[in-house]
Amino acid sequence: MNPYLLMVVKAALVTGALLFTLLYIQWVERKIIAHIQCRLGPYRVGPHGLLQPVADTLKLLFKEDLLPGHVNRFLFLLAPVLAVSLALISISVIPFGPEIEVAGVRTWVQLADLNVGVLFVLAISSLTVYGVVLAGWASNSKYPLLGALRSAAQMVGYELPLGMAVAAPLLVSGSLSLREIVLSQQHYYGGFFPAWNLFRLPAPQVFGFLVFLVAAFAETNRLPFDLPEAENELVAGFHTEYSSLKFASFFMAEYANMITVCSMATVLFLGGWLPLFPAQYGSNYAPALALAAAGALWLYHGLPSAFRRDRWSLPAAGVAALVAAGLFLIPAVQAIFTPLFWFLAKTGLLLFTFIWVRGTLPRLRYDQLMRFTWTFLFPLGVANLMVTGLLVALRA
Amino acid sequence: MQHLWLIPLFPLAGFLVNGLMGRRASKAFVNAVAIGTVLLSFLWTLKTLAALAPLETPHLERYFAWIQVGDLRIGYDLALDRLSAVMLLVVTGVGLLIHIYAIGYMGHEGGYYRFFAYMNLFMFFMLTLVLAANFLLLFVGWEGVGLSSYLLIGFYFLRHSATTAGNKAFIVNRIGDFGFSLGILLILVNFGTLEFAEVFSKVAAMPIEVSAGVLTTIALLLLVGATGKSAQIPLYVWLPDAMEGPTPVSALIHAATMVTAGVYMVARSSVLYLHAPLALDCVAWIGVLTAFFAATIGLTQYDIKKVFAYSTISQIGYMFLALGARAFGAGIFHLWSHAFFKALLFLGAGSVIHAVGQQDLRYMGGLRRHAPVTFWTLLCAAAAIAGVPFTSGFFSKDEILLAAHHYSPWMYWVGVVTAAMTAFYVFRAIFLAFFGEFRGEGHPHESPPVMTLPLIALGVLSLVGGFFNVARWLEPEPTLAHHDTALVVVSVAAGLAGIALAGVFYVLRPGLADVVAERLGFLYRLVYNKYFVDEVYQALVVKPLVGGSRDVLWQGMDVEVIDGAVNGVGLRARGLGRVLRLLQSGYIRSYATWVLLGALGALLAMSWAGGGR
Amino acid sequence: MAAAIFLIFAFLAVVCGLNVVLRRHPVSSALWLIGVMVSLAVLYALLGAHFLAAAQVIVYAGAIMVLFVIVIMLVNAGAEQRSTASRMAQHAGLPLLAALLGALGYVMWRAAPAGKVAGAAAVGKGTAQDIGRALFTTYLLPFELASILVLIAVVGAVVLAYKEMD
Amino acid sequence: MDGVPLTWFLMLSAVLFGLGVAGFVFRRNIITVFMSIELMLNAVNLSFIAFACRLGQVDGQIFAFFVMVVAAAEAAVGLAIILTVFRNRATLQIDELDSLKN
Repeated sequence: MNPYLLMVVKAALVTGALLFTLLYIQWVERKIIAHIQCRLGPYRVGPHGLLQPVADTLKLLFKEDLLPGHVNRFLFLLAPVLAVSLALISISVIPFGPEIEVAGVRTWVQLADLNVGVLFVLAISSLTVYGVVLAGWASNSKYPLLGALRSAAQMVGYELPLGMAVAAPLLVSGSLSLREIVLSQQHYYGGFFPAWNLFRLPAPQVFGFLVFLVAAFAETNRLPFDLPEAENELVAGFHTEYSSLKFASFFMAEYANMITVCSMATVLFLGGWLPLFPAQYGSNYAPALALAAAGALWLYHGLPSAFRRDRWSLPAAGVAALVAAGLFLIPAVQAIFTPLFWFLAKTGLLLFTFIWVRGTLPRLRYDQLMRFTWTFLFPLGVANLMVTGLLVALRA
Repeated sequence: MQHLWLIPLFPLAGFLVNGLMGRRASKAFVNAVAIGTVLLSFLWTLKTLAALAPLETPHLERYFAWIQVGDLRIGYDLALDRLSAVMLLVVTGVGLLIHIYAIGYMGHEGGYYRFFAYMNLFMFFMLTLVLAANFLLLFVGWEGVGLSSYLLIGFYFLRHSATTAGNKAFIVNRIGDFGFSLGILLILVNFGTLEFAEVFSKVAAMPIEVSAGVLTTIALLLLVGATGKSAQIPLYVWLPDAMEGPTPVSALIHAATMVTAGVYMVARSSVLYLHAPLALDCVAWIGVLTAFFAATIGLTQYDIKKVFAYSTISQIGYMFLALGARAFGAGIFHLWSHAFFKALLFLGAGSVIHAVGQQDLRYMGGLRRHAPVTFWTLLCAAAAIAGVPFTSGFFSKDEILLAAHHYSPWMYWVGVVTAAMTAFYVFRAIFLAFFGEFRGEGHPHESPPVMTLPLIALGVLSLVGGFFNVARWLEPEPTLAHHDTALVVVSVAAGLAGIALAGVFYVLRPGLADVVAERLGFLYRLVYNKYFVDEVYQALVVKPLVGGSRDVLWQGMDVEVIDGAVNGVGLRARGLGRVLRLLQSGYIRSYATWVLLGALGALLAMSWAGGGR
Repeated sequence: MAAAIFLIFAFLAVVCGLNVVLRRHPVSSALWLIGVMVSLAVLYALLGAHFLAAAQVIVYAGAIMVLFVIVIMLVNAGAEQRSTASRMAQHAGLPLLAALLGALGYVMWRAAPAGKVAGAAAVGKGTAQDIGRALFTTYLLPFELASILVLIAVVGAVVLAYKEMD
Repeated sequence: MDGVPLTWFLMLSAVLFGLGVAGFVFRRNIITVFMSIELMLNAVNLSFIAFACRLGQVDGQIFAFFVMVVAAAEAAVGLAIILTVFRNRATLQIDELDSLKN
């Protein structure tokens, strides 16, 4: 098969999946937040509000595209493009799965494997600050400017602990290629305990993982670090002046960044697509089991549901889940999708954590935010890196 | 490898610690550092000597190249042979005792830490001097001890006389050092090396007709340095004034160790001197004259430290006499015993001064009862210097006088007369200080044990030090085969006569001395005023020099020519600057353009010179 | 392929560089400069220096230029005004620049007459391992000195900018 | 890389360097001038890396690395200086900062 064609197909698949996820993660977030706050969340558009993202997208598309008169037009337009494209680029080096064979074509479930993949992701993430900063500055208005300045300081400040946290598992794995990093975590201690970098000897990266996660919250401007768009003090921060599709772009960029950092965390600390326990304990059947359980649950809840609409939508979902579970029992499907399942499960868990934290924690004050990174997170990251380096050097 | 470098290093460390941190440290700390480092040096010396015994061949250790120019390599190399072993024992051993003594003597002085830092610095340089394996390193030590001597003479820097004395010592030494450095340069030019072993082997290999002129010049120039450092005629004038320093300094530097550096240097260069007989004759002449004249001056002085200072000059004259008489071993032997009894004399004098707060012998007296330990130990030292049989001074002086007689009989007789005078003035001082009635004010008291214990140790050494025959150790085959008993009896008798005369003048018939002095009249005044040498120097050397400097060098040369040239250059530079200032527009972009021009020039120069290929 | 990539990104770099110099507003200049840097990063990768390509983006574009942009925003720099205070630069600048470029071209033309292809031997030299090995063995001392330099720069920058917090 | 002559890289480097020089000499905003310096540094880095590639050595890349480090330090201090200047003089015009003349 023509390698370029293969690349195009893969790119299309990944982009499609990513866009779909971006569309629906907002729905998931709203639902989870709603349930944390004892609400129902979107419920009107489609079953369980499932069509809400589509409706939102349409709304944003058809709103009037305002271009305020006092802005720097070029930069004002450039900023959202920059933000969203940078957010999407990083995905290209993330390995979602191992080498698979589909219809006689062997390929990696990854768009591109750079031998400096980690550095590539870091480089791209270091550029994302421009989207925010330019947006704030080009708006030529005080709230966006303040938001942009805050954002720049915050992102620069948190990029350092992020870099430190990323460097430590690199030492443990001994490679800069994301694929190699995952492959290096392949074995199990005692035959069942995963040798993910989170647990891996000689230097378990527990602190590194925590530092990475906290810094990632800040890098993606998520609560409790969403100072740049703190609505009760800065209106909407750097994107106050933006509307319609340009506004949606920033929104999308934020979620894309979230997905990127969660994927990175999965690859760097949680063993990427590798299962939690080895195949001889039946890890290949875990997806089927999980889907079957979900299907059973939906059937159980859906059939006697109080809501009329649920009485058919939930069972339908349940049946679909059961069918998917059945598909997962086919060896060919299993071979391709089981790693993907594990990857998505881990990333999904992390994304859930992001949303969960947003629903739980209040926003920090700005000085607290800066002091936290410079006096606690960064030193912790450096200490973690040095201890890791020492332990790795001692073992070598 | 015996790590000889550790020996000088310890005092250097002590100097650094005390010098840098001593101001805030407690006295106990300063003591511990100062004494401890010297003690370590002493112990390391003993250990090294024990390891290298019997040290029949020199032991050389090379550390690193200090100067490397073309073929010339001057290393930081240390060497140890029997000669330097004797010096090492004297310097570290006597130095240690004097350091201990100084705890008590300096206990109430200001600048305590400074004193000990300087003392340690002196020890470092002295040990470098002694251990050096080449002339340049020796010169480093030589200059270094001069520096520390200057610092310590001027220790009481608030006293004008002390700073003047320090300057005098430094400047007079400079004259000697000038000659010394010329000598070293001549060695370098003629032999292409400064290493002792190489120089001496080349000297020995030199044919006599070539060597005579060159070697005599070198030896005489080195001798100039030696006379300066060892206070010999004509450069001895600084030593009496150097007594302005604290007494332990006088004992350590101006009696036991530093002033004998000249003797050590000549003995070290013995090969060179043996090939320059004329220079060696000069050494003998200088020695005998110095010994005699300094002894005569010592007869009349009333300041106890001055008496001993002239005695030191006189005794070093003896050593020079021995060197000149080709008896190098005897010279070093006398250096060895002299270190003990002269250090003891000074320390005892210090103890006396400590007791009465006074240096003038006329205001002492009767101290025998008040300070018995001081008295008895001083008596030991006096006996040793007077050559009372079987004390250390007896053996070494005996060796010297025998050698002198062999070399030139009249020098022997001068030596005997000097010995009599030596006995006289030392016992004069003893009798004036310890016998009769106390003539001063206040209540004299004995010194604390920390001072008396070193006195006792040195007293014992003064008595028995002569039984270790350094001369035989250094020169296993004696040059003098026969041992003339008659000569020994004569010299001992002269010494005892001097003691007896002193006893008659100052104990049995007090007042007789004044009568004699009056009778002698002019002669007495001449000697009492030290032959007016200082005044003569002042008139003949200092005045013309200062006047000439002021009128010719300062007003003429410096102000007119040099300042004129310098100011002229400055004026031209200002004029040029006034023009070039126009470049300094303050505009960064202009500067950038200039840089651009420069870069272009550099690029063109490079490509013109063939770069880029 | 390589030649095409080179031409594309060289063209981009020159265009961006021209804009850096020609744009009147500092922010625009800064953004175009980022363009230059990213193009150069691609060229570095083309030369096999992958690590430096990443470092170029992280350090230059991600750190240094962010600083520039922030400072431009802090001082709210507007478009620059023309001034002709420096006559030297005004009159001699352009000829000198032309001469410099000419000299550079001449030297290059003499040094590499024609057709010498940048060596293929280089591929694989430039991974993080290679750089790291060289940095921590041959260039250890400069590396440590550089770290001290950076520390000094941090302290210096804080001292210089501290007044703002009074 | 195969097919791309070293000279091309050097030409590009020279052109970018020239642009940097031009910016330095002709621009009036001190920040832009500063950025022009960065442009020159980048141009030189390109030469270094091209030579490193041509010679098959890693040393040139190390030089470029150090240039980056120095540039980072320089930017931090330089921008702090610019901020201070701006606070004191309220201008960024390079021609107005001429008190160091005569």
